[in-house]
Amino acid sequence: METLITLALLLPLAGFTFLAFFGTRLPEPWPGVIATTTAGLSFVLALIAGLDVIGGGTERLTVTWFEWLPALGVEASFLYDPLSVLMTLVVTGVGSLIHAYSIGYMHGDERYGRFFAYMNLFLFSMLTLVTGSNFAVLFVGWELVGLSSYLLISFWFERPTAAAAGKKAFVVNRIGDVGFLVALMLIFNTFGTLAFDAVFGEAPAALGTGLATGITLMLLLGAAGKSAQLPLYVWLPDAMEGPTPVSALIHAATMVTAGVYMVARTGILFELAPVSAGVVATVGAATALFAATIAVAQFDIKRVLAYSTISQLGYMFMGVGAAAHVAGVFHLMTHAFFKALLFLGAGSVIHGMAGQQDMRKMGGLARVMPWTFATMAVAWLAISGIPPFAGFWSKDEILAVVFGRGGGWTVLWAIGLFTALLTAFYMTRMMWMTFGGKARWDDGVHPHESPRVMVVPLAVLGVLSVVGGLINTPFKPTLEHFLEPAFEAFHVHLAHPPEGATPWVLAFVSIAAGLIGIAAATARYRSRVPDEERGAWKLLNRGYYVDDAYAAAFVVGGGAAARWAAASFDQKGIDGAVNGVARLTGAVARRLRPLQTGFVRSYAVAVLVGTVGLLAWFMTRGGF
Amino acid sequence: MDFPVLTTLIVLPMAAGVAVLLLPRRRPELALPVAIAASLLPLGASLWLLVRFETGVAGFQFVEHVNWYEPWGISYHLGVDGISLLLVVLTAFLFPISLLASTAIKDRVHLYAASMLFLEAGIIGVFLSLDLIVFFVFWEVMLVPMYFIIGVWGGGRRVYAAVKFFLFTAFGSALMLAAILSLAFVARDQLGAPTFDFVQLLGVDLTRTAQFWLFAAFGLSFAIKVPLFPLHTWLPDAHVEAPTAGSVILAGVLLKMGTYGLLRFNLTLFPEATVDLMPVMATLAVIGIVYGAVVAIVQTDIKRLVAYSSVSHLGFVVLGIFALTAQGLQGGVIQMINHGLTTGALFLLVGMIYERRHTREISQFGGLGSVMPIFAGAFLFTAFASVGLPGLNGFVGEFYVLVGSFLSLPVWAVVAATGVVLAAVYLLWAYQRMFTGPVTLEENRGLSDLNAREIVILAPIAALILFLGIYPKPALDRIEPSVDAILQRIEQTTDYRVPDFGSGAVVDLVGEHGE
Amino acid sequence: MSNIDFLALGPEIAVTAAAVLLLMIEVARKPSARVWGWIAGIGIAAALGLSIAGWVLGRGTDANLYFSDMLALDGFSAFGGIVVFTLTGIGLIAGWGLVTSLRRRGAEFVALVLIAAAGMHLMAASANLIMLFIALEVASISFYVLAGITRNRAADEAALKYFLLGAFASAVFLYGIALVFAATGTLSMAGQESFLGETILLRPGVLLAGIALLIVGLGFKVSAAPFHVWAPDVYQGAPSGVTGFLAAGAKVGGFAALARVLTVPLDAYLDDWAPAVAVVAVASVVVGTLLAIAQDDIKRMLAYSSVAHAGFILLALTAGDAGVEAVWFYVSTYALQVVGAFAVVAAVSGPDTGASPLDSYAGLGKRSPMMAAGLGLMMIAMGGIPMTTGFVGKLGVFRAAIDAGYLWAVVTALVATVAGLFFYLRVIVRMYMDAPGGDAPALEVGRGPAWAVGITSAATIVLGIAPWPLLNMLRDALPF
Amino acid sequence: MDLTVTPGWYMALASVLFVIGGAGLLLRRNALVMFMSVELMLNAVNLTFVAAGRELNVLDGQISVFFVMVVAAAEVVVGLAIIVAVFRRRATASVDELAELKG
Repeated sequence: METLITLALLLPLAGFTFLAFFGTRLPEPWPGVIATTTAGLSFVLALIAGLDVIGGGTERLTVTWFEWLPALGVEASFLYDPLSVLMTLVVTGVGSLIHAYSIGYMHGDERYGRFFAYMNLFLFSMLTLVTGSNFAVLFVGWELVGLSSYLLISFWFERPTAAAAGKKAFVVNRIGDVGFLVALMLIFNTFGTLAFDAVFGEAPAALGTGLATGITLMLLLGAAGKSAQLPLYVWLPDAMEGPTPVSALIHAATMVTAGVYMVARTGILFELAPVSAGVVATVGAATALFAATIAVAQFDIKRVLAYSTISQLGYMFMGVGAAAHVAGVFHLMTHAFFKALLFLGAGSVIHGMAGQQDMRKMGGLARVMPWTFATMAVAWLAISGIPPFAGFWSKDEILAVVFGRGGGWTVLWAIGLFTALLTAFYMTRMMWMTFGGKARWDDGVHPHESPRVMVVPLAVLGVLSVVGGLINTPFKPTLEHFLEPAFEAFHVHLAHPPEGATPWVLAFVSIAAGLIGIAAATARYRSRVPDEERGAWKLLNRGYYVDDAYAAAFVVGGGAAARWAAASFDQKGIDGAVNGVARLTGAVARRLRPLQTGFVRSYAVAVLVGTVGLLAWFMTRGGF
Repeated sequence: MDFPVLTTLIVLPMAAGVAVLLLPRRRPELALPVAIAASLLPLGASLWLLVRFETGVAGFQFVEHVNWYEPWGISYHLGVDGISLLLVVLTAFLFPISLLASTAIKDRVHLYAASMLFLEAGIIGVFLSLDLIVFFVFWEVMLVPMYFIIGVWGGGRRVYAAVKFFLFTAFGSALMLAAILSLAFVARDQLGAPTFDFVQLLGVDLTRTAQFWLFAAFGLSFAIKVPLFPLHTWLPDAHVEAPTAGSVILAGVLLKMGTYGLLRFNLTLFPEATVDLMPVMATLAVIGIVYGAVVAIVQTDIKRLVAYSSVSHLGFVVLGIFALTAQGLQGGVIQMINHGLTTGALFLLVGMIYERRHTREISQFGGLGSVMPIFAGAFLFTAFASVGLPGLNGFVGEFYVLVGSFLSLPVWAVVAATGVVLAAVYLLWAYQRMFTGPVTLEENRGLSDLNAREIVILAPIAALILFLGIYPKPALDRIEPSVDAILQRIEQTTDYRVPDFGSGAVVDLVGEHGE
Repeated sequence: MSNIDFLALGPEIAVTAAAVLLLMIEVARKPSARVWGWIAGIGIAAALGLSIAGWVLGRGTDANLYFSDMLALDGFSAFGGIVVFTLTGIGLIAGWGLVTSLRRRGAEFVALVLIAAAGMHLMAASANLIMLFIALEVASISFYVLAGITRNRAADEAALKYFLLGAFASAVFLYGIALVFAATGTLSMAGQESFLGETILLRPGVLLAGIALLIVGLGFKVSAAPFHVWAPDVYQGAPSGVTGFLAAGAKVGGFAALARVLTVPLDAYLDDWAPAVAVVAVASVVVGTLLAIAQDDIKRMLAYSSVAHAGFILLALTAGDAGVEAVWFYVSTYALQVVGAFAVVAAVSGPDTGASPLDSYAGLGKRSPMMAAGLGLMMIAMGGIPMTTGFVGKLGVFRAAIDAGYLWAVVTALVATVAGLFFYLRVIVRMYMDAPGGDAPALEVGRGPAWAVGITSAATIVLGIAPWPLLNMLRDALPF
Repeated sequence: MDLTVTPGWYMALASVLFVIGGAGLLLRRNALVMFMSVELMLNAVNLTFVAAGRELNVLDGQISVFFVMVVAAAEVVVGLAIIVAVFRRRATASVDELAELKG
């Protein structure tokens, strides 16, 4: 089994290495085929190994490769417990589909081989992240997915916007990483180790609330960076500059959920720090609402989905913040299905529209792209929370748990509910603007359905979006039973939805919210595209001008400060002092030169002065 | 006596330098190949040393000890331990590479190649000397070849830069010499005979005040070399004006002489002062980390940018050293190696583009990624190593330093961690401006990608970057005992205790470590 | 007189005889310059050989005083002889171009050099203050003439200034001798030593004033500030072919005399004169360094630098006996550096000219690699960079001064050393880093300067890396 | 009142002469006069030697004077030669005219 896990990890890495060196020389579609094969094989191997865990034969497997950082007791070692199994399967499963899809989508790109190399690198990184058995290996994966994300966002680096977006993503993520790093330092300082087993094992007994709060808030900062939560979400909308499969895989299905995974993984620490858990949930709720309102006013199809992703990630944060880790991870999984589907669908649309992303220039595509439309419609219902589609079950469970916590959590629940309404609204808006109504295409654009290699993954994901939710219904919580041992092993107490009739009521309320949203949007957008470019719409469209504010503060303000430091302080101040000493010495030397007058009699005076001086000294020693 | 491998390491490049000078002047094309071939000999010797080095031993190995002039207490005493071992290997490794990267030098090649070889001998001597005077001799004498390399084969303001480099460093060493001499007389009063022998000096008791002043004198000299804020302004000038190989050596090994000195001498000879001044040094280090990075962001000259990044990275090394924890010290040492590799590689890359375009202004580039894909890839790889991406070498050192310094100096460590963000900003922004976007200037359109020679130059460094990132254990295992010995000595001679992590220990973020 | 030992006077006899012979043959036969060279060479070689013989016999032993305690034959004087005659030989080789350019007066020149050498050695060997005065005058008067030997405007001015100030300083020095004599009742250094060692003077004023004046007189010779004022003008005005000899010779003779006078008869008053010497030393280092920075003629620069070096050497004397070893090492190796450096100056600017602007060195690295390398090495050595004798010399000097408790003086001197590097480096900048204007032709270098530069460079490096033969020797070169 | 002229008086006189000589050197411009001042200083020292020798009852003082006189004579020879050489070239004996080397 251990070998299988090792292989599952290393296959994508091997794929990356091979393609990085030889990818450019292989003709299309071979790089894609190779990359898809490694991804698929990796999925199969993970599944076989996972079945062992799922089947209950062993609850967890650990693979240790070598000692990595001896002084920190860190080994390159991997943990395969139910939570990692689930994450691994989602990552490799969805990943394989998207790899396959990309074979068609990236057709004709001049750096075809490079793309698949990067995709495989991402897979390897993400697998490292979700299987690492200690914080350090987790952090390795954490950073490497950041690298892959950077490479893939700026894949079309000839576009200045793409290059800028990649850098922005990496830098903003790094801000979060500072938090993560500080958390790691605190953890090592407290426990003397970074291994999950030891840390989580000792935490309940050894960790005070204050310290736990400190650690978890720092972890949250890291998670907020990676999972695009307030206030570090700004990179994700820009990340849509990358090729659409990248958006689907990295910026919707997998990488951005790493924060959720991390909070769930470190659940015990958050349990010991109720304040932090509350902060997590609050950040999640706030982000969910905030991003949903922005999504309402976007015209770029991918930006709608990007803000939607941020919003959905907020849900997951709400869930894990409320200690509903299973619900959070469950939503992570269903979201991976339907959001990947939405992105791939959007990609298919963009592909068909020859690169057009503005929904105002679409419309009426349902007829031309039936498969795309059908699969996206499934995803639309799933995200809108309509049963029995996948999104309903997971979102509903989160909201139920949050409601069940009572007190202030009720407010969060209300926000979540309103966000559900908004979600349904903007998704419906997107569907109508894209597929419904009249065609508003530019001249010369001839939309067409995508090739089979792209449609098949859509269909598979469509199926998963329908049935994926059934894995964990209140009637048969299979996933919960499966995941529970993983949390129990780390002493986490899971929060559950309230018992009795309440869940039913809550479910109906949220279905109603979804339906209201759908209805409202249908009414507004069914037949026309209203003018939404002024007033509050404009404010929402520009994302409350947060980006501009950040730019003003950090890019303009910070830039000015840095320029001052470099030009004035460093060059004129410090170096000026250094050169000043040199110049002063030179000036003194030049001032002294005239003393050597050239007149022999003044020289004699100098000798005389010296003589008198020496005599005076000796007089003080003895006197006459 | 065993084969004097350490002396061989010093003498080989020196003899090679003389040999190069004696080559017929009518055949300048011979000088560089001969020098490259000759520089492989010390590399071989250093690898032999690496293989024969006994891992897990704290003390000095391969020791050579001959009296130089007994009445003054000077002895030719060489030895290598886990700290110096890797630095020696790094030095011997970087020289053939830098020489290979020097084909652009056409003027007085003999002198150039000889200067490089003399420089190598001097640097290796610094790392191997266990007698303070011999150490000082190498420390100071290596300024001369470096001065020539910058001053003769450098850029437009080369004379200014060379003289500044020389005087700045010499100023520091002047006070160090006074301190060394004073130390020898204290030793005479206690041991009966004056001695400059490092090992013997460890047995000398110094008052707290004496330690303070001696620490200050040694420390100033080393801090200038590191360079520690605010003594860093010679560095950008020297780097920018130096020819490529000069920059590589300057950043790769020369700066390490400063941090090595702090570690080898300040920490062991003046433990009480070390403990007293720990916050001061750490503060300067942290200021350097942040300040160097901030200033690097807005540089318009790529070489200057990399130079300021060195200020930032070396800050990590100093922070690690003055964290006075096992992790911090190990991190500091490994970070020296890592910085040598990554920044060396960055300077090589900058040199390669400079040879093609004769400019280093970032604004003169743009869109190179599509013109020179291999070059772009190599640059990005190195940049990420420098940024501290896990899996590449830069991370290991930074992580050790951060975790290690957090144990004793939590606030400093947290501030230092922000350097991680800034590093990403300056390097990736520079990459963005140089390599991405459309090709804006006609001159850049026809640039040729890296040739075989250049790939041969970069490949070994890249391999080491990867190896040390993934499996640093062999290196760390060799460092560990020596570093532990230093800490033990500090604990034995002062009331400082290396802060231990403990279950439930509340971290006092005010910065007072638990006693 | 039973204790007459002509070995003590042997070197003087050898060079003086050579000088006299040379002048006589010149008058009688008008031989070619080559003959002068042979005669001078044999004389110097004989003097050197006799000094070595004296070293073998006299080193390490206690007072070997001859001629009624007028002369000492001890390690100190023998070593002084070795240094002086080596120096004279190299100096003559380096400046041989000057000899030929003087035509018939070249014989005078060579004879004067030989007589000056005799005077310099006597300065190291004198065991009596009046003897010392005579020795000093023999050397000085020769120097005055040598400085003006070319009889051009600059040389005239240099010679007259040197003469007037030198005579003034000699008078002061002589007055110092008289006062010491008045206080101790003897002119013999040995006598003074035992008198001052056994007697506590109730009113030491006369003696102390005498010491002050002795320091002034000898400080003038070694060009310590503020008695250095003559040096820049003389260095610059004197023909380049002889400046090195003048500069080095004055230093060697002056410091030999100073070391013996201060550490033998006046040893008991160390606490009184050492602080004064330290102050003079620091003043010399600072003034010399600062003024050297502002120079644009290499000879003036070297003059001020020699002021600074005088300061460094004086530092060692603050340690009394214990510093003599360092003084010897420094002054002997520095003398070689000076001779080497001026050999290059003579080659670049011509042996018979005075001025040697720094600008004329531009591109010397290409015009004459060997001369440039030699001068560069000398600059580095004078800057105190290791692996040259300059470093070992400074090391010894600073050791001695720190041991004597003058850390403040050492630190000041060290900082000044760094400032001093500025102008040494500037010479290297000119030679290697500034392009020569236009196509400067390769520099024709005669065999004389080439040999002089070669020998001094080799000595500077070899003794810089392996100084212990010389250092071991110096332990036997202490005054009686 | 004791009017005996002790050797101490001679020494005092000598010091006064010495200072006068020094002052002459500083104040006069003519090279010849300056040189004469130096001679005066030397003779002041001679007086000191003689007085001290007499006081201490040793002959060294008196003998020294002969040496000094010889040396002074040699100095005169060379000094006058130099002065004359300068005078012939520049037609002046004022040392203030000789200030080309400076700085």
